[in-house]
Amino acid sequence: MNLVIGALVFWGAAWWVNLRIANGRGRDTRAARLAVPVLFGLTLLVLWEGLVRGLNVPGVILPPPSAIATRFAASLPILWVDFVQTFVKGALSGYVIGCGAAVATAIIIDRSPFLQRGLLPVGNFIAALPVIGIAPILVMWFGFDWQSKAAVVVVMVFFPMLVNTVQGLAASTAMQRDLMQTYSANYWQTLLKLRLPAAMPFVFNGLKISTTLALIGAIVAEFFGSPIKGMGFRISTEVGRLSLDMVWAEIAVAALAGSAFYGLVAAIEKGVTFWHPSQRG
Amino acid sequence: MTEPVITAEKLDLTFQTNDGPVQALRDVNLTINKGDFVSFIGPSGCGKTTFLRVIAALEHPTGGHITVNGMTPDEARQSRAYGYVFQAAGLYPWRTIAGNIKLPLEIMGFPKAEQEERVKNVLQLVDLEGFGKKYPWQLSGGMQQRASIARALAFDADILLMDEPFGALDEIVRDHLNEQLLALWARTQKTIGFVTHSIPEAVYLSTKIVVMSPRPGRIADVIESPLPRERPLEIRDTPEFIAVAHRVREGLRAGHSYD
Amino acid sequence: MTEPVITAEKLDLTFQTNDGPVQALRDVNLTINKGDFVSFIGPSGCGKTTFLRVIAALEHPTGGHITVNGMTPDEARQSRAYGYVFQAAGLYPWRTIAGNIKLPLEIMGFPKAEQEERVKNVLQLVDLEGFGKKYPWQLSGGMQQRASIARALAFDADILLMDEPFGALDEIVRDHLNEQLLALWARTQKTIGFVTHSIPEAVYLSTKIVVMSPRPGRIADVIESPLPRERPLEIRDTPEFIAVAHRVREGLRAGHSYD
Amino acid sequence: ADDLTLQLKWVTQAQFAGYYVALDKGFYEEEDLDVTIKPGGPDIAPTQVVAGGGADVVIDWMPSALAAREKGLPLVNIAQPFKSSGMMLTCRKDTGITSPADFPGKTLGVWFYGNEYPFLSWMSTLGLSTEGGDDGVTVLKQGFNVDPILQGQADCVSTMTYNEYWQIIDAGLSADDLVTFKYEDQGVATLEDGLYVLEDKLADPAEVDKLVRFVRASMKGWKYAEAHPDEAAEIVLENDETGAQTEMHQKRMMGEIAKLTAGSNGTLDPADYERTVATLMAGGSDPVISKTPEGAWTHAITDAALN
Amino acid sequence: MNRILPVLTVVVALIVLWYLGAVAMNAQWTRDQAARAGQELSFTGIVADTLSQDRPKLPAPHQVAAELWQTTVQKSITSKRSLVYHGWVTLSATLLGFAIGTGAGILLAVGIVHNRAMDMSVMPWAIASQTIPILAIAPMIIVVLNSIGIQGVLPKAIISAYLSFFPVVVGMVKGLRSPDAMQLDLLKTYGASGGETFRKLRLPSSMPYLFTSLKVGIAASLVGAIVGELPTGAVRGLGARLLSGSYYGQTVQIWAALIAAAALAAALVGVVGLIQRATLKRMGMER
Ligand SMILES: Nc1ncnc2c1ncn2[C@@H]1O[C@H](COP(=O)(O)OP(=O)(O)OP(=O)(O)O)[C@@H](O)[C@H]1O
Ligand SMILES: Nc1ncnc2c1ncn2[C@@H]1O[C@H](COP(=O)(O)OP(=O)(O)OP(=O)(O)O)[C@@H](O)[C@H]1O
Ligand SMILES: Cc1ncc(C[n+]2csc(CCO)c2C)c(N)n1
Ligand SMILES: [Mg+2]
Ligand SMILES: [Mg+2]
Repeated sequence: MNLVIGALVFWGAAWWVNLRIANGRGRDTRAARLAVPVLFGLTLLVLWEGLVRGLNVPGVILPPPSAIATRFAASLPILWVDFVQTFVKGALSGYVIGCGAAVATAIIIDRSPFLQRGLLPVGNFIAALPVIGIAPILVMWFGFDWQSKAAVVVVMVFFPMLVNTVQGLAASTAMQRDLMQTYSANYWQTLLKLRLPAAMPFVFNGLKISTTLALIGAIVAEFFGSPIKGMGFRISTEVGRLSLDMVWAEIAVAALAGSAFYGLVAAIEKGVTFWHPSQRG
Repeated sequence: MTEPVITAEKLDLTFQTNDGPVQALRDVNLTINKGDFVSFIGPSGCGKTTFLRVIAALEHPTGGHITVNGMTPDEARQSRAYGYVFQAAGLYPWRTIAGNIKLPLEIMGFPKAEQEERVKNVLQLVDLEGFGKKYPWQLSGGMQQRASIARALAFDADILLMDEPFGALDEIVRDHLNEQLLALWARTQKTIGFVTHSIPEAVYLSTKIVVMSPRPGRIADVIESPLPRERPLEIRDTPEFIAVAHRVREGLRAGHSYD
Repeated sequence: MTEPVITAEKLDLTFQTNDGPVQALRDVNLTINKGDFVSFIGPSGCGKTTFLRVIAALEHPTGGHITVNGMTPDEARQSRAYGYVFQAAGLYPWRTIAGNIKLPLEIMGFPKAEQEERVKNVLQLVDLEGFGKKYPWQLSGGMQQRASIARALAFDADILLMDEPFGALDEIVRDHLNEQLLALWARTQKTIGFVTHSIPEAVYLSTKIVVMSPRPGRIADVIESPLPRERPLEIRDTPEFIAVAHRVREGLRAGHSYD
Repeated sequence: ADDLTLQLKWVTQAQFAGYYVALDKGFYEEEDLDVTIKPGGPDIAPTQVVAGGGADVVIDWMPSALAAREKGLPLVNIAQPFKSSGMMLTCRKDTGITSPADFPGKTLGVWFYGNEYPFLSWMSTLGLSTEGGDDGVTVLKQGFNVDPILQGQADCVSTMTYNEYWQIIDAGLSADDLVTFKYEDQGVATLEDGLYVLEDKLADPAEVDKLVRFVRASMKGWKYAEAHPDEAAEIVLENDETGAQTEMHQKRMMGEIAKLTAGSNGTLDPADYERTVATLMAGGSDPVISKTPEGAWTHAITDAALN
Repeated sequence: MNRILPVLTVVVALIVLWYLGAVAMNAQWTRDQAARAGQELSFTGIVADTLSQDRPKLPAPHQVAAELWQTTVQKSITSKRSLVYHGWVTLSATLLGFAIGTGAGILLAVGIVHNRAMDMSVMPWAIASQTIPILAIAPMIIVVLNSIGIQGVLPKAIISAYLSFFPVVVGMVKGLRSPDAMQLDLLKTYGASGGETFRKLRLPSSMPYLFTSLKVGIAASLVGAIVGELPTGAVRGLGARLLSGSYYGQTVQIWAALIAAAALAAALVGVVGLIQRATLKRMGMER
């Protein structure tokens, strides 16, 4: 009980500190912007630890963060192997193929409003197919190794990416396009020098959404058959073995990798679309 | 000096919209000579922009006839006859000022060295030396508008078409740019078509003022300016200036409804 | 008629920005009397908007002293002293014209019946009877701007502050609204603070013209207009008008850099 | 009536016919029990459900129960309706496999999620690495169905005599196209579907009484099912809420299941238990359980229920 | 109207591709079977067989259509074999989860907009929370909720709420922040309170954003409900159909359930779209 109360007190104290920082003078500094969420995350962990220990929740239901951290540190080689299998081979390759194909498709159908009008609603329909249904099918088609995981990722990211790119290609203003016309610019010149750069904020929007989809898709696909490595494989087998600490260690890897991936794409976005008002701040 | 560059005869243009046809231009007849500075003035929706776009082959008339340098507007465009300046500067935010000015040069396939050369020249012409490496949003509105004029000048088009280029600027900056534009026109001897809402601006700049009236867009009056080509800002307080301004205002008032 | 409504003494205002402090106002001294129509004119960035915002308690000076009706601006705001009109009409698109005008009345807790009454009155005042049930985007720009003036008038504020209210409109519509504004001012005897970029507009409307100059924002000249309160549009072609305009232009030119 | 929740190891099918028969025929009611049967599935670990208090009794395989016990979850076997193991490895004949000696270099499909222990024990008895390579086997985590062998992605897949094997046959391969290796025959059989509860339940006489009644009624259900396989299959079908099971498949499954339950009256045979433990501990460097379990089973319930 | 023809064209093209794919992917099995039986098959024989297999690698469109027809129209809707019945089960969890997720999302957004500390601390973690594979933790959520006595549709709804709250938070924060400085200043000149600013300005301005994210959210909710069905024994609902089809290699059943799920998603998004148009129209924001 003391632990529970302790955790709650910590929570209150941390919240107070956060309020002070957030409303204080240095609130726009980089340090404050880092400290506040970190402190908040820390609070969540302390609360979790305190509740699990204080209420004697069995470790086979929900292990405390400390146990997860211990397990994490002890299992680095396995976690690494799983990470490579799922993230690098499955998610990343699927992400690149899926996003690349979507951009290419968007450019191809860009010249045909007819195709766009037809393809986008159908695309939205296909995008609504639940992964859990698609994954077993693709595992059956593409085998057990990372190829089928990449295929699932391709299917998941393709349509959000396509929709965003098509929207982006339409984002240049009529005036900007007219300007190109007064120069008698041809289709490719207009595409390269105007419409693609103007589309970048939208393209990156799609790329950002796709980062989380990619990782989740790759992990979920492993539930439906895999070699005996990979994050999804580990999660599903270790639940059955009641090694919940290992499961959470993998989830932590997923969350870290996913957030880092998102952060990386967001950073590239900042570099590429530096000119966009939303990036100029 | 009086050879015609643009001749429009019985020009009609009707847009097909969802709410039925909109007649934007009706029976427009006009001749613009080489070296003219022609202003178009008229209430909103009277077809000023549309007429400029027809000249630049961005719209095609549904009736009548127009020639530019003896060619059709489309052919004239192919031969790079137009520099077009829009109301908003419309610089591409992902290119530097120099990059923006280079844009038409790249498209028209000028050699790299010449591109640099021309960028340098026009930057000087519009008083923006040293700003080539800046991005558009780092410049004030007036500077952006000058850059967009530089962009239109860079490839030496015969005809400069400007659609309310200074509409978004404050009056002082506007006065200043007007002076500069006159100087530039004097130096380059270009033919200029200029759309504006401001009576003093039209009178101050033009050799010929075309007053238009709406619904459908027609030419209500064409005023040949009696003012000399040399025009200090003070000319605006002279009786000749005020007389011309008065005639323009009368022409406008005639065809105007207030909403 | 000469009791002071607004007095500013040695007003300073410095913004703290990421690039260091920006001094927007420096040593501003000004008295505005009841019933005055005061225009503020000056190049972009000279602090016109900032000064208006200080009066309305939207910014707080970092130095000096300002009173409104003998109170601080904050107190004056609590006592509903201000009607503020922004450059864009800024009507809420999800409310009808009547609903927009009702907005301040709802917030200030007027009884329902009185709200309707007042909406009716101000719609009449700005010549918009019959448009109460329309949505803003169903109206032209000029009509929207009139609605936003009606909104500011609805709760009978003593002081009307207008920040470039007609900046986005074309000259003819603008002339028309200027006439209406003068008529309205004559009828209601309000004190008006008016920001503009247009010299003719400032001269045509004001009893007092405040010319400002930038970096940091100071008052360069205060011109008491010799024009009568009755002002037909034609007054703009009179020598008195042209003289005042000339003085304003000189004042502006003095403190201006062209970017 | 006393409430009792039973968590199955897998979806509603004839594998669990005894319990459904007992429910349907009112055997539980006769014992004054109100039994809820929760179907399982690929995402459900019975051990975790019982740990979370979601069920009073769970059906699980002994390897997984013992492994959980070593993890600190005190599961106790209170009855063992299944005498023999139904697990086997089914291979395509055209892969050239005729005996376990042919396994090296082959790809084998295995169920995980707590079902992998018998296989791992077998491989370590054979001395085969599961990391692939020429002298080991490549292991795939087999999904829910037998597609890998049909699509040729695996040389062998795990099957149960009563279920997946017949799915392969139904899919169009004939028994002649296949080679099967029963765990029973390979001497690595481990006990399957047993009834498990948490240790602390056994300390409470009221709970013990409930369990006794439950086991008695369940075994009555099993014996009824063995005697009337077709009726039992019908009952299972009625209880299948997914509506995905077919009559033909369930009747055939019931026939196969009857063979596995035949030798048991519900009492755990300590010899079977010892054999299971020995198999699990034999796992070379990485055994499934590392020390002999204590108190992992009891006859207290079956003794009271069946005598 | 001018959308129908293009969509039909694309659908027809897709179906043609689908048939070709079915023939190509199922042919291997047909040939193997023939070889095993020692038969020679003509080309038409192969094509005919590939389009009528029991467990095809890719079922032909007409097989899926037939299955859909049988399991929707020809079965009583209370039957366990009726997709309508399973669809309803999923739908109820979806709607409950959507309601919870939307409510939580809006509350969180209000908190974020009005409290800087919340803004700075919650947003990064909300993003991180979406990188956690829900399918992995769904079983644990179910077990944990079970251990504190929560059963039935609620656990499913909570998983579905977890997926739908994020788009709502993001959209709503954007929406509540969409009023520009001028609109906010206007209310200040009236001396309006924070509550009035919220009711009269922020809330109405956020509506278009809210609806856009509700469309994303309801589709996510459906996915969540389907995921949530798996660890509860997968006995009822479209998720159960998908999974039991998967257990038994019933590809036709999987595809039918998949199409049904996508159709349900499309219908839900469509309904939200209709509500959006009606609401915005009433608010005068739809032109
Ligand atoms: N692409 C178009 N489709 C349909 N109608 C159009 C189109 N472009 C212009 N119009 C209509 O043609 C008429 C003339 O428009 P135009 O833009 O030439 O007016 P303008 O004189 O430039 O007005 P402004 O001063 O507001 O720029 C207007 O009624 C306008 O609504
Ligand atoms: N919130 C702010 N933070 C920092 N600097 C500001 C802020 N508001 C205004 N400034 C700066 O203060 C100076 C005066 O600005 P102000 O908006 O009052 O000018 P203005 O005369 O209204 O110009 P314009 O004619 O362009 O509207 C400018 O240099 C501007 O950049
Ligand atoms: C993902 C997955 N995990 C385990 C099993 C194995 N399993 C547990 S109980 C049982 C009896 C069923 O027929 C079987 C086969 C499976 N099939 N799929
Ligand atoms: Mg125009
Ligand atoms: Mg301003």
